[in-house]
Amino acid sequence: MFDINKIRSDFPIINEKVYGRPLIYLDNAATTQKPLVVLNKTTEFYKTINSNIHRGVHYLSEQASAAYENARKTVKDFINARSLTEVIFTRSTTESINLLADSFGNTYVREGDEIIITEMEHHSNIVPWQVLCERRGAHLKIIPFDDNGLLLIDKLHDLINIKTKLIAINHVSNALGVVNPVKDIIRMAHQHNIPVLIDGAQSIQHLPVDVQDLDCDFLAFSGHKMYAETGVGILYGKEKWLEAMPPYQTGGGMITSVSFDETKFAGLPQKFEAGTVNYVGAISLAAAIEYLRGIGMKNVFTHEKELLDYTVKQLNGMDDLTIYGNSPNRCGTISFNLNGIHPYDVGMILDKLGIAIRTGNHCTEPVMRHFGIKGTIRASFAVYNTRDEIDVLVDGIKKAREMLL
Amino acid sequence: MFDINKIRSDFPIINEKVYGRPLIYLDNAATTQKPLVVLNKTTEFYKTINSNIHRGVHYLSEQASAAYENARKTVKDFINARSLTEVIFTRSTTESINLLADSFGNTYVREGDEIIITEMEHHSNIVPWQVLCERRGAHLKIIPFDDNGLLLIDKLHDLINIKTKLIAINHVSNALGVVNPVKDIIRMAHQHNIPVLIDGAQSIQHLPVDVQDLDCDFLAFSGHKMYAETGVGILYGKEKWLEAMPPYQTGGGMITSVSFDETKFAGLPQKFEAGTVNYVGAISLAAAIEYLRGIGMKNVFTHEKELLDYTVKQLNGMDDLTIYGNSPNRCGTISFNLNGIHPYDVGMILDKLGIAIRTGNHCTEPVMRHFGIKGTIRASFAVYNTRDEIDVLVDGIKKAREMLL
Amino acid sequence: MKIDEIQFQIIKEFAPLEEWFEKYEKLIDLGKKLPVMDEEYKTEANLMSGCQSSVWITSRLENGRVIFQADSDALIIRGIIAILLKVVNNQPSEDISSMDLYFLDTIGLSSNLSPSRANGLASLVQYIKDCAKEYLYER
Amino acid sequence: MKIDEIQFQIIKEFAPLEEWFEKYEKLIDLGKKLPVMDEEYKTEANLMSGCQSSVWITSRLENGRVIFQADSDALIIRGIIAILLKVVNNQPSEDISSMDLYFLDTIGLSSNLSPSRANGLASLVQYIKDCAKEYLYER
Ligand SMILES: Cc1ncc(COP(=O)(O)O)c(C=O)c1O
Ligand SMILES: Cc1ncc(COP(=O)(O)O)c(C=O)c1O
Repeated sequence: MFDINKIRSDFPIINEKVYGRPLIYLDNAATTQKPLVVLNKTTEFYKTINSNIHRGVHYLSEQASAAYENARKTVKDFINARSLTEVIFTRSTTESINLLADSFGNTYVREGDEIIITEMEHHSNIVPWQVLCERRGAHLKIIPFDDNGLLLIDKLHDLINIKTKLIAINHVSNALGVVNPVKDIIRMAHQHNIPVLIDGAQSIQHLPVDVQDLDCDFLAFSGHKMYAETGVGILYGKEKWLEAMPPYQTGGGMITSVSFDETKFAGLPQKFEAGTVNYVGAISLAAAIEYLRGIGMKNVFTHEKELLDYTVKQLNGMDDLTIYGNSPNRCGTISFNLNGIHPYDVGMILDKLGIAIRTGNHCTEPVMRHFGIKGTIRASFAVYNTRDEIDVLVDGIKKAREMLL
Repeated sequence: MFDINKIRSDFPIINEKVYGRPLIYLDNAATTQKPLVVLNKTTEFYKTINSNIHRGVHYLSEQASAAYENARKTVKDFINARSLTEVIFTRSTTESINLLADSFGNTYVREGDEIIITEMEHHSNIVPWQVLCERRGAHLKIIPFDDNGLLLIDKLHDLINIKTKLIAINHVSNALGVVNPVKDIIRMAHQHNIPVLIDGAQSIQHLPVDVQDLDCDFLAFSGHKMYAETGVGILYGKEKWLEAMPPYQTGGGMITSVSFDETKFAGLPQKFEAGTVNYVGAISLAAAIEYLRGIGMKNVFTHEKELLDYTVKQLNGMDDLTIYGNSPNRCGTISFNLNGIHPYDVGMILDKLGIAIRTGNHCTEPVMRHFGIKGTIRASFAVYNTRDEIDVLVDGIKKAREMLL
Repeated sequence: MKIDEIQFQIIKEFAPLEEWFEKYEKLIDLGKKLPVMDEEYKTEANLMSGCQSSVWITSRLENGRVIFQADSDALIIRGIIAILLKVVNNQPSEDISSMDLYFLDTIGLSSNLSPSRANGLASLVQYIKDCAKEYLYER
Repeated sequence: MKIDEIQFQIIKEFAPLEEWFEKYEKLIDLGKKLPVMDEEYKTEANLMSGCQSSVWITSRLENGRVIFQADSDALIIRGIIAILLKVVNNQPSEDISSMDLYFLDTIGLSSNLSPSRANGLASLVQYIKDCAKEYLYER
């Protein structure tokens, strides 16, 4: 059963006040808040068994290592990876993508090759590929989207060719909330033996993501956007790819032997985890996943879908308001503008009303360019948000318009 | 005043039991425990002002950004950097060194060039340079040390030449506890205009480190080894170098504009902080620094020096025990073996006595090779350790010898 | 009027506006009245970094006094610019370069000028001071 | 004796040893008695990964039964190897490949076999099973 009151009581910050008003936190695509169980888990860990993982002979190290490896198992189960070796702990989505661009890119991408992304990627899924392409003399190809935020999949047919080495695409757009048809894209790509990276930074917290069902080759996401603490992310990769890829960062923990003449690297997953990883971050991610599982991802999805639909309905009822990306398939996020009004002005007024939304380009400048705008007002939802909060938001927008026009 | 009882009460885990015995935690070089003020700081942050930093229009984001940038200021003051732009938040020492090897290495190191490290570096300060050298066709040169763990500085004269592009050297050896004469080395290097990276992973928590006094060009260290939470580290670099170096990881937050034709990178320090950084990690690092300052780094140094001297005295009194690295200038760490006994056996027995020490090669295989051994028993100290704990350790070693001989 | 006198006057003007929305309404009003900058001056060179909203500024020296012209694409920012200019425009460069803009704190606007707001205002204030200093050296 | 009978016997042997150091003394004793492996077998190929201590193992099939020889450079690990070999040596490959080594838990040694201990024992047990399975297919 989905008990919103229970859920809201799990998040201490949700009951805070801002300028004397109840906080309405609708900036969840930037980062989510953390339930007490997550905070308690890590604090308890530090208070009782903290110790550096692996290679320790003593009890604490053994406990800490087990907790860390259990966290990997929790992630594996959550995304339904085939094996533990397919789950790499990183710092964030951004690092996961940089790892891939470096390790996969340097191995498989040669001069004249091509990498396909979409027009609606987050900068973190654009720039690493740009840098790679520049370094290797390869080319970046773009799948465009239409004004409803729908990818022009037909164009993908034209873009794919023998030189295509990878397709990197977000599952859910952080700027528009559009859910992309990644399964279709993956199927199409695999017909040409092209691997696909899914940027799951905005899907993993909103809907069930099953890497075997999607059949994606890589999946990247961040803990901090799915109720875990900051500083931990995941790169999932099919074993065959990860096996073939060279290490990214190097140092302690990812080697089997080091000498000045020759260094041998460890197997998966250690090969990609150099130095002391953020093992407490990993444990917090596992705790967040347990929390989500307790609620059930389907319930999460349904609740947030309902919120989004309600918001769309309310905003559609307003004059002089433009919603960007009217795809029927959306989740978690909605972007809009009051016509003729700068989003930052609206944001400043909503702020004073205790409403935390984000304004700006959301690290997706090409999306803004598509619509010929500088930025949008973005409201993004989490499991603890309510219709009442949407009502406050809508009233706030009306108030802002009144003041600004 | 240095009040050990007060300090011990600050660290909840210190009063835990292991196998029914009081925990004696002497594995601090691997990671330190965390004082309550640090844990409370981050928990409080999550409960009241958590929000993604920068570019936010709302109150929480403003608060969180300010806290993050204040953390940078705290680090800057702690190491006496000239400016905030010289302080880069990373994941760890390992990542800091990888960043440097990639960004500095790709810019300044060409075929035939040379990089100098020492025989006593941690793998994290060896392998990134090996990989760089292999990629660029450059060569790694090694400053050896003698059986007392003293670097043969004279050899450095011979190694330095026109092709030398960087010297990377640890301040304090994590395997031997030896304090290296980094100031002399830096002076010598600068006479030839060669920049120097100090791996401060084992010095920053034990002694005052002043980058202007040392005049080092780069300094790397990890938060988790200096009482902060996991997943945060620092790369300090002189502005002139950091300005000239290209970005390492790319993505959101480190750009000023992105288009498919051209992307412009932000200035320092953002240029090196791609994606969502571990901002709560940074805040925990600042809290840890405040804690250390409250005690005073000189007091920390004196206390730990006393502990080390006492341990040396006790161990010197034992037959059939070899201490590695009898340099007069040591701090924080001591490595030894019971002659003819495998360190792991000793570790297993100490473990059962509640004593957490580390055995193995400590990610310094070349050091082990130097002494012709597979590993050592390493005890490493923190501000909360006491003479009584050393006594328990010494009794434990005696007990282990008794059982194993 | 000298810089501090103008600050005093602004503080007095804002004092009766206790509620945030009264203040914002005043800023919006001031923003609407701020003369629009000629498009030709809205160049990359005159743009202050700030990814949330854009702020442009130009300056010139006339008889030892600095004349600023500034604009923004966001209305409330224009309002803040308007009062800033009231304070610094037509002042001697030495006064500007050494001024302490305490009125921002007093009327509760200082948080809008913090660098992390990324609205360009922090860079604007920095620009104003730097620019006054430069004119000082030039003389 | 079958694998489970031997496990039962070992559990009985360890039962009186309540204190950890009694157990460890027994392991050390067993470790000292374990025959030393010929240096020629201590090859890279026979080495189990484990950076804390080294473990070597070889095996051969004789009349459908697997004969293992194993060694370590650490004494207590040798002791654990000694009991492990007691259980699996000279057993039919099908029994080994499907065995459940529950005695390790019962006598409180299982934590020593966890992969993160990096002492090579976890790989050793894996090797023993894999190897028995291979012999099974070969037949
Ligand atoms: C001297 C030295 N350098 C580098 C490192 C690597 O630090 P981290 O694992 O936190 O990246 C360590 C940690 O053991 C160390 O002792
Ligand atoms: C779709 C998408 N990809 C990547 C990222 C980058 O995530 P992080 O900043 O956690 O690395 C984000 C975060 O905003 C995102 O929304």
